[in-house]
Amino acid sequence: MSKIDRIFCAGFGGQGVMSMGQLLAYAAMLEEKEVTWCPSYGPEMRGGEANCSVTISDERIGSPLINNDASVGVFMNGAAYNKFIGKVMPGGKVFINSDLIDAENPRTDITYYRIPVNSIATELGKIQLANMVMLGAVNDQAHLVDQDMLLEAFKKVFGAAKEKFIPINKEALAKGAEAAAKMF
Amino acid sequence: MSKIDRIFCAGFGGQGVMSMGQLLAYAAMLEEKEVTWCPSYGPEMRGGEANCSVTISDERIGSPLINNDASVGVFMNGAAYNKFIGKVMPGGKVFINSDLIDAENPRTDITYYRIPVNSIATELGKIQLANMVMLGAVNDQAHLVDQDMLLEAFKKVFGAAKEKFIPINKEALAKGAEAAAKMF
Amino acid sequence: MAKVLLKGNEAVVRAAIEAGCKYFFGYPITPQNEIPEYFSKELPKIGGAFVQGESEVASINMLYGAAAAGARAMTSSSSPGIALMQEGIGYISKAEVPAVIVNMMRGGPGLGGIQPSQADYNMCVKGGSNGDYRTVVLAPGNVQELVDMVQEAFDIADQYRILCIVLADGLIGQMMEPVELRKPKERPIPAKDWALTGRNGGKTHRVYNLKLQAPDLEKDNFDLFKKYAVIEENETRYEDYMMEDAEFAFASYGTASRVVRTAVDRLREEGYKVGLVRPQTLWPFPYEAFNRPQIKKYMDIELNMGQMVDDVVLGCGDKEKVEFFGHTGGVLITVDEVCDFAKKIMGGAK
Amino acid sequence: MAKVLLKGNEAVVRAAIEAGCKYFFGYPITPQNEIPEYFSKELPKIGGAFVQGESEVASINMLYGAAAAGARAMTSSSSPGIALMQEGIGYISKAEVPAVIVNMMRGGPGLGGIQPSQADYNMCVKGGSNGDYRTVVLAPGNVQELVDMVQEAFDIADQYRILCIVLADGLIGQMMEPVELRKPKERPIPAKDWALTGRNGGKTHRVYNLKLQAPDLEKDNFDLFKKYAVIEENETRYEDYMMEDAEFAFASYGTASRVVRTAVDRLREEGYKVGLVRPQTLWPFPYEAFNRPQIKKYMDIELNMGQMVDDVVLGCGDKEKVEFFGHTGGVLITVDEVCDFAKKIMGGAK
Amino acid sequence: MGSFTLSIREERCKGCELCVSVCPKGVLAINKDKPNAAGYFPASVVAQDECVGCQSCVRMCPDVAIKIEKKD
Amino acid sequence: MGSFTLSIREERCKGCELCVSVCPKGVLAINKDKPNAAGYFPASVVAQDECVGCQSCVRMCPDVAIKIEKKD
Amino acid sequence: MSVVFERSKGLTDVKTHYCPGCSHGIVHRLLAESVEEMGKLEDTICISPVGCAVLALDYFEFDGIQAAHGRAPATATGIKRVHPDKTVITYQGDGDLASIGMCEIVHAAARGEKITTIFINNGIYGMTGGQMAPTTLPGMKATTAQLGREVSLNGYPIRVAELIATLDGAKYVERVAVDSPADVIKAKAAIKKALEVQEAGLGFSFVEVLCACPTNWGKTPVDALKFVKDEMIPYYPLGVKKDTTKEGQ
Amino acid sequence: MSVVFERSKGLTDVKTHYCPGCSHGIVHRLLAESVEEMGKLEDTICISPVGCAVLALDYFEFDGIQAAHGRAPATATGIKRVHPDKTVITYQGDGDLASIGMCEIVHAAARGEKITTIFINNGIYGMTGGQMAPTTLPGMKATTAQLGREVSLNGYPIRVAELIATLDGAKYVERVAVDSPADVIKAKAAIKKALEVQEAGLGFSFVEVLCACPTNWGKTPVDALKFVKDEMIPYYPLGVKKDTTKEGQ
Ligand SMILES: Cc1ncc(C[n+]2csc(CCOP(=O)(O)OP(=O)(O)O)c2C)c(N)n1
Ligand SMILES: Cc1ncc(C[n+]2csc(CCOP(=O)(O)OP(=O)(O)O)c2C)c(N)n1
Ligand code: SF4
Ligand code: SF4
Ligand code: SF4
Ligand code: SF4
Ligand code: SF4
Ligand code: SF4
Ligand SMILES: [Mg+2]
Ligand SMILES: [Mg+2]
Repeated sequence: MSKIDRIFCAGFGGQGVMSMGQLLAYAAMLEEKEVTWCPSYGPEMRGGEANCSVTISDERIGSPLINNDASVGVFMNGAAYNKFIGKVMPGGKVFINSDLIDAENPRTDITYYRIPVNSIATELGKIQLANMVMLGAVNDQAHLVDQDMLLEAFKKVFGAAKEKFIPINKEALAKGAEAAAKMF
Repeated sequence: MSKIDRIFCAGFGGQGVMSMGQLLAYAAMLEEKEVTWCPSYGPEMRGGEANCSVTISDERIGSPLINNDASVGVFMNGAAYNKFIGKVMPGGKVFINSDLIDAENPRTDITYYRIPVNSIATELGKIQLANMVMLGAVNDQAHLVDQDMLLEAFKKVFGAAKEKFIPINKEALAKGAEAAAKMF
Repeated sequence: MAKVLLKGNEAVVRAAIEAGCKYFFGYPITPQNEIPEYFSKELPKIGGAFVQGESEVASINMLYGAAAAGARAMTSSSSPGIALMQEGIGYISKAEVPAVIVNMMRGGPGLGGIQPSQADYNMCVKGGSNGDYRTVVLAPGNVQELVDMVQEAFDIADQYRILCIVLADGLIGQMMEPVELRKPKERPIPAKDWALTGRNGGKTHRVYNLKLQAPDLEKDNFDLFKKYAVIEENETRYEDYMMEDAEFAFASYGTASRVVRTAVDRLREEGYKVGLVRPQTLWPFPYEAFNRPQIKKYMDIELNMGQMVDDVVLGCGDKEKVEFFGHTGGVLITVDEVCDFAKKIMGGAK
Repeated sequence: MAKVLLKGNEAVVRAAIEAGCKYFFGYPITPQNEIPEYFSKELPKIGGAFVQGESEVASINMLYGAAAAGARAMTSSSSPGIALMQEGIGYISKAEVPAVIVNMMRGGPGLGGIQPSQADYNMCVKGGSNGDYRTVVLAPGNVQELVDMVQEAFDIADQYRILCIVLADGLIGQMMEPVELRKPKERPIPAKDWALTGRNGGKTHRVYNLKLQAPDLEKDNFDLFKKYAVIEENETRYEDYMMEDAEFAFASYGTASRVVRTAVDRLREEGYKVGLVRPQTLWPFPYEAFNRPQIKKYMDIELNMGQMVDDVVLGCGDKEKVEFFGHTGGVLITVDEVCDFAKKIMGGAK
Repeated sequence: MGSFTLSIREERCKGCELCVSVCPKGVLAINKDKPNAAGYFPASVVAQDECVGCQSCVRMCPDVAIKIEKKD
Repeated sequence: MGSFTLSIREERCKGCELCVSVCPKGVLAINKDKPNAAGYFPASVVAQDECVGCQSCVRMCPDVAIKIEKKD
Repeated sequence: MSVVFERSKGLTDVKTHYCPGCSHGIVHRLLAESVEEMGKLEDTICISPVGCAVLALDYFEFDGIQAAHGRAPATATGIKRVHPDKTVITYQGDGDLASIGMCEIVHAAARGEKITTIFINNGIYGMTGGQMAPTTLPGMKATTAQLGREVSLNGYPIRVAELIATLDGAKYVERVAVDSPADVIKAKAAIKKALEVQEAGLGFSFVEVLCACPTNWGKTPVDALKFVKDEMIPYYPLGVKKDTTKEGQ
Repeated sequence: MSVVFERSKGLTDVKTHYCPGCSHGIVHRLLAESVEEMGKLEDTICISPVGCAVLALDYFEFDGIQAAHGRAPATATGIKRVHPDKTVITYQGDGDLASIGMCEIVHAAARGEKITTIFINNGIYGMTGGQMAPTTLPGMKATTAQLGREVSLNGYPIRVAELIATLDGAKYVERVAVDSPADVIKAKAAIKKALEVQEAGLGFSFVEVLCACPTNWGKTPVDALKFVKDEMIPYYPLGVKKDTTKEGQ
């Protein structure tokens, strides 16, 4: 069977969870992989939880949904972690925003990456970069796409107007990768 | 097979064609026969032709429609006669308002009754009685219901308010019957 | 009660009132205008209300309100008017408020024409609204049955908290037949403790249509379908005519089935072993009635392009066994046509 | 053209504009709001027009006008909104003006919920409006196919002068996938010499919906059904997956079919000889695709209570051969559930 | 002799009498003798010479059955 | 000491600040320290004694989270 | 001989299905003449309603379509957006426009849709046989108000022109009647003016025409027009309700 | 200690799903208090719309039903005819009432239906995420008018209270706002008065409430109410549009 990655990202509205998934999906597409990005569009009209499922594969993708078969779980806050940790399959990798998530009694069948993405982003001068820090960590450890491709994707998703932010985002990705690497 | 009468009445709006059929149907019902009365409700919003089909039977009635199997045809004006004479089955009886219908080249497979119902009604003092004159003729010759039952039906259909007209209607029925009988 | 000679549309009104219907909401449309007209005369006399809705959309939503308020209420219309009611039909079905609709069908699609038709089978039986739902569909074959079914429709609606459609072709509304208003069979009808009546010292009543959480909505739908299964079990109804020794069978309902009945008589006279299966409920559909191995062919006769065919095939399990003949757009079928068609199908078989 | 990552709803707009659609009429409803929103931004730029209809009823009748005027135009909505369009759908079908509707289905019945569903199969495929008519129904399985089908819908509509519905579940509208805007196959598209353009020195154009004389209406309907027969002949479409040696087959479309596809992969790994038949057109329905004697069971998987089941039975000719599994009300199915269900049906067979 | 000529297309006329009722000069009248093909008793010109060309009749005719010409 | 007692049901409060914005006496303020269970920073009473019982706050509170009592 | 009056070229030679004395015929003539006089026969599209005028498209020498009951303004909107340079007209009865179609007419007016609506107010549902319309006068009989409209039961008649005039997108609104030659002249002027407002691209224009339905009123045509004059006009005052053109200001 | 202000018994203790600062909550309170003060908690049936207030029935301590989008006045009519002695209220947004539901509200008013309508005009489709409503102000942004409403393209806003006031069956019509404590007091009085008009059996009563939708306006709650005051009130003048009660005459 071909390689297939299923990445589940969850957090609350405003943490950039949806665009994290979109950047990943876009980058994978640029690498000519098959890809799907599915939001959960909940009944909540505003705020509240946000999550998306990204599937990356060499072949045509069947189900774009993630039930309990995420190979990668990304959790930006505690509520999301508690609610959705079960979606990660045994052997999967889990990335948690350790600034907001304790994750006591962690599952033993998966690998944890605890990244203080809020702190790192704050250090970088903008808490809004937390999702990019996380993305850097995830991509570095889960080997999803070429790190540079994420910046290409950034251009496509956010357009010319936002290109000036590329350097700082690049740095965020790098910091995230660094932090994740340090863990092991 | 049980006895079944299919009576097709046609004329133009205002000639009392519909109520002729209804009286017949009502009377037959009072005699505990099965009966149906079907109007044609045409696209014409007003005026124009009027016709109805009455079926009287000892048994439950299947089709209430008359195609080419009317045992009795009643025609109050020329247009209706020309359009619908084909509905009468061979061996059937046809009653025509001879004041308004010439019926040249009559069909040879049916029996014609030419009743000057307009003239008779006018003699009776009310051209509106033409349909009752015709009804008298039809019922007398086609042996559909008891003649008195038609007057019972008249009471039911037109209500107490119109009961004072019973004598004159009775007379009209009688005159019609008489005229028809005279024909043979 | 003695018989009276009634026009189908007037009979609907008498039957409804007999069944305790005190509220009517409807919008004029040929060929059922006598229904609102009679109701407008009769309901005020009995302390009920007639409201001429500003449209069919308004009428169905008035019905939703009146029915949710616990009353026996109905609307009526004809084909394009019923199409406009589809959203409301879905709402009534979702909320499980018992209500009655009479559809006096005319030719379509679209504005179409005003002559009698049976072309709303798909819309009314298969479901013209969104989502998973069913409505009971009663198909009267004559005015007496129309009267009986209108009365029963109210009972069935109340017994199961379901929307009940009386689906008749325009001719049944226009024709007159002797009619007796008789009591329908007794049914267990639960109290409407869910109805909007004000709290009256008790709990608050709430009639929902929205379930934002998918699992809640799914549960509702599963419950609905459990109820539907009970209805299928209890309420499926059809009538056989000359079926004991039949080798060929017509499938037909409403006015078409009457023409067919006469055709059966005529064909029997000629020695053909032919009968008629007449569904009286279109949902639940009497699939079993068409599951008779001895029947060589089913001849489906409708006033449309063959909308019941699939159901007859599903019933008998063999599409090769089902043939269709019909007219559409308001043209009526004749006994001759039906006999000719049948003879072609039956060949020399007698 | 290079691929772009697009949300289904946005992709609809791009595809429609690519296909020459310059007019959109629609009313907000979740989960398809991005469609009117993108259209409102894009159409003025290309000299077209976006009108937010005051309702779905207005929107479908605006579409009727714009399409009768000869333009490529569309509307979109979701389940209860489509229910409100039923009368208009009948009018468009009767008048034979080519038009396109996108339905991003959500759970019903009634107001229901906003999560993805396939519960409008009956309404859209069997006919939610009055009278004898059909609409082409395309069922995309992913965003690329959504894009392709929206483009084709305009061509099919114009080729046959028919209403074309693109029937997708809400998830397809919400998810993103790489998409390429490619040209659909060339079709013979007749000139719209019947369209309302003003006389322009020629004859007067008239678009009718009423035929008061039943025989005229019948003739129209017969003509319609002749056309439908051609469409059934030419446009029926489905996709096989792993069907060459399959002994069991899933029947599924839209998002459900993707979950099923993954289930097929998994079951194949476990040695089960199972495949998937995915109807891409729901009308005309690919009955023949289910007529394979070697298949022991068809497993119909839908996001509803089993609305396609009858068609699969009609296709395979044996109701004993068809089993159903699904979720309703917006609950999605999982690969595990599908596999478990399939194994129960297939037993030990591998 | 009047200076206007009226012509009525009898086959279009439905005998509604509106023209008759508004003509100030009594130019028109319903012809109760012979119905037209559609069964209506049409209006006819009974006093042509009286016509003053005021056009009241044509303004009211729902069937646009009347034509007025002026003799030069 | 003021004669009114305000109590805010924090779990209902959504931190919209409408009460704060209309209070003429600065009695209320948003507590930026600790979000409530729903994640909102609720209003709190910071100058109880200043309250004049004008009810402006309760009139504007969309979540009807405030109660005012008067000390007898 | 010179022609003083003859049938407009905007009318086909098809005989209408209207009852004797029905006002629809008069208004058809006015509309056809207006379009002809404006030189727009080649460039006009008229939407027929569901109502007695459902066949109007057969009677005009310009393009036509039959809209769904009450939805003519929506259908007109679709057409006009596609052909902004054509004259688009809806011709609607009071059941069609004021009952089932109230939402569409209000919104077409509010949008300032550049179309013209001719509103035939005959106080009754003609085609379906005389049911109560939203414009049926108090006390007036209808088959669904057989003792006469009783406002406490059946509600109040709607003065549609006044209602439409409240909408900013409506640029010209007038009520006229066809009860007499003099009023017919004014009706014609109003219709033409409304079309000119459309031609000038100002926005929505609307002419309500008080009409007779002799058949369902159970009156002779002459008596029916007397009823228009004596009963309808007092309830529905004639005149310009709104005029945003230069002359109107 | 005596209570100066506390939660009305007309409100359940369920937390609302409304956004912070959403005006729906304020109007809910006013309605609940009015019904409570009139002693009608046992005898009231309120129809929730489709819109953000679709769940309103969960928030009131009286009977409730969710109507189809825009059809609350029709559903209310059905209920009121069955229970003429109950207080029947529709609570509707501007998409619900002024767009899709225009026909039903006009006709309920024209019929003089003895119901009360509370009309929440927040100039936007809240629930579906900020599309243009018939009441969106010129220049105001919406997701289907991203450069701001352009009247030549999107038509003109509708002043609903004024439109309803043209109808004879409407017996009490007022426009209020909830932008300030003073206006909230007036809003409460209007709602109560409208219910009293129903109670007295006079006919249809209608209160339009200018409200804020901070979320879709992209404003803080405080700024949103400032927008109501500075922008909405000038376009939609507050005040009684019609009052047929004795005091009103
Ligand atoms: C959806 C729908 N509802 C009802 C009808 C039936 N219908 C045909 S014409 C008409 C009313 C016509 O009245 P009006 O608009 O006043 O026109 P008039 O005939 O008086 O000119 C109605 C209700 C229909 N065809 N379609
Ligand atoms: C028939 C139908 N069309 C559309 C919708 C989608 N919808 C839900 S709420 C809404 C608009 C709500 O706006 P408004 O009435 O202004 O209420 P608000 O949310 O602003 O309070 C719409 C269009 C629906 N549920 N049903
Ligand atoms: S033009 Fe005037 S005077 Fe002449 S016939 Fe007509 S109405 Fe009479
Ligand atoms: S007005 Fe016209 S239709 Fe009427 S009677 Fe005169 S000519 Fe004939
Ligand atoms: S009652 Fe008045 S003074 Fe007291 S807290 Fe509320 S707004 Fe402030
Ligand atoms: S107004 Fe109410 S919800 Fe808003 S901050 Fe104050 S107490 Fe909290
Ligand atoms: S029914 Fe009335 S409106 Fe219709 S054609 Fe006859 S007179 Fe005219
Ligand atoms: S979206 Fe707007 S109207 Fe809806 S709850 Fe939020 S603020 Fe209120
Ligand atoms: Mg009318
Ligand atoms: Mg709103």
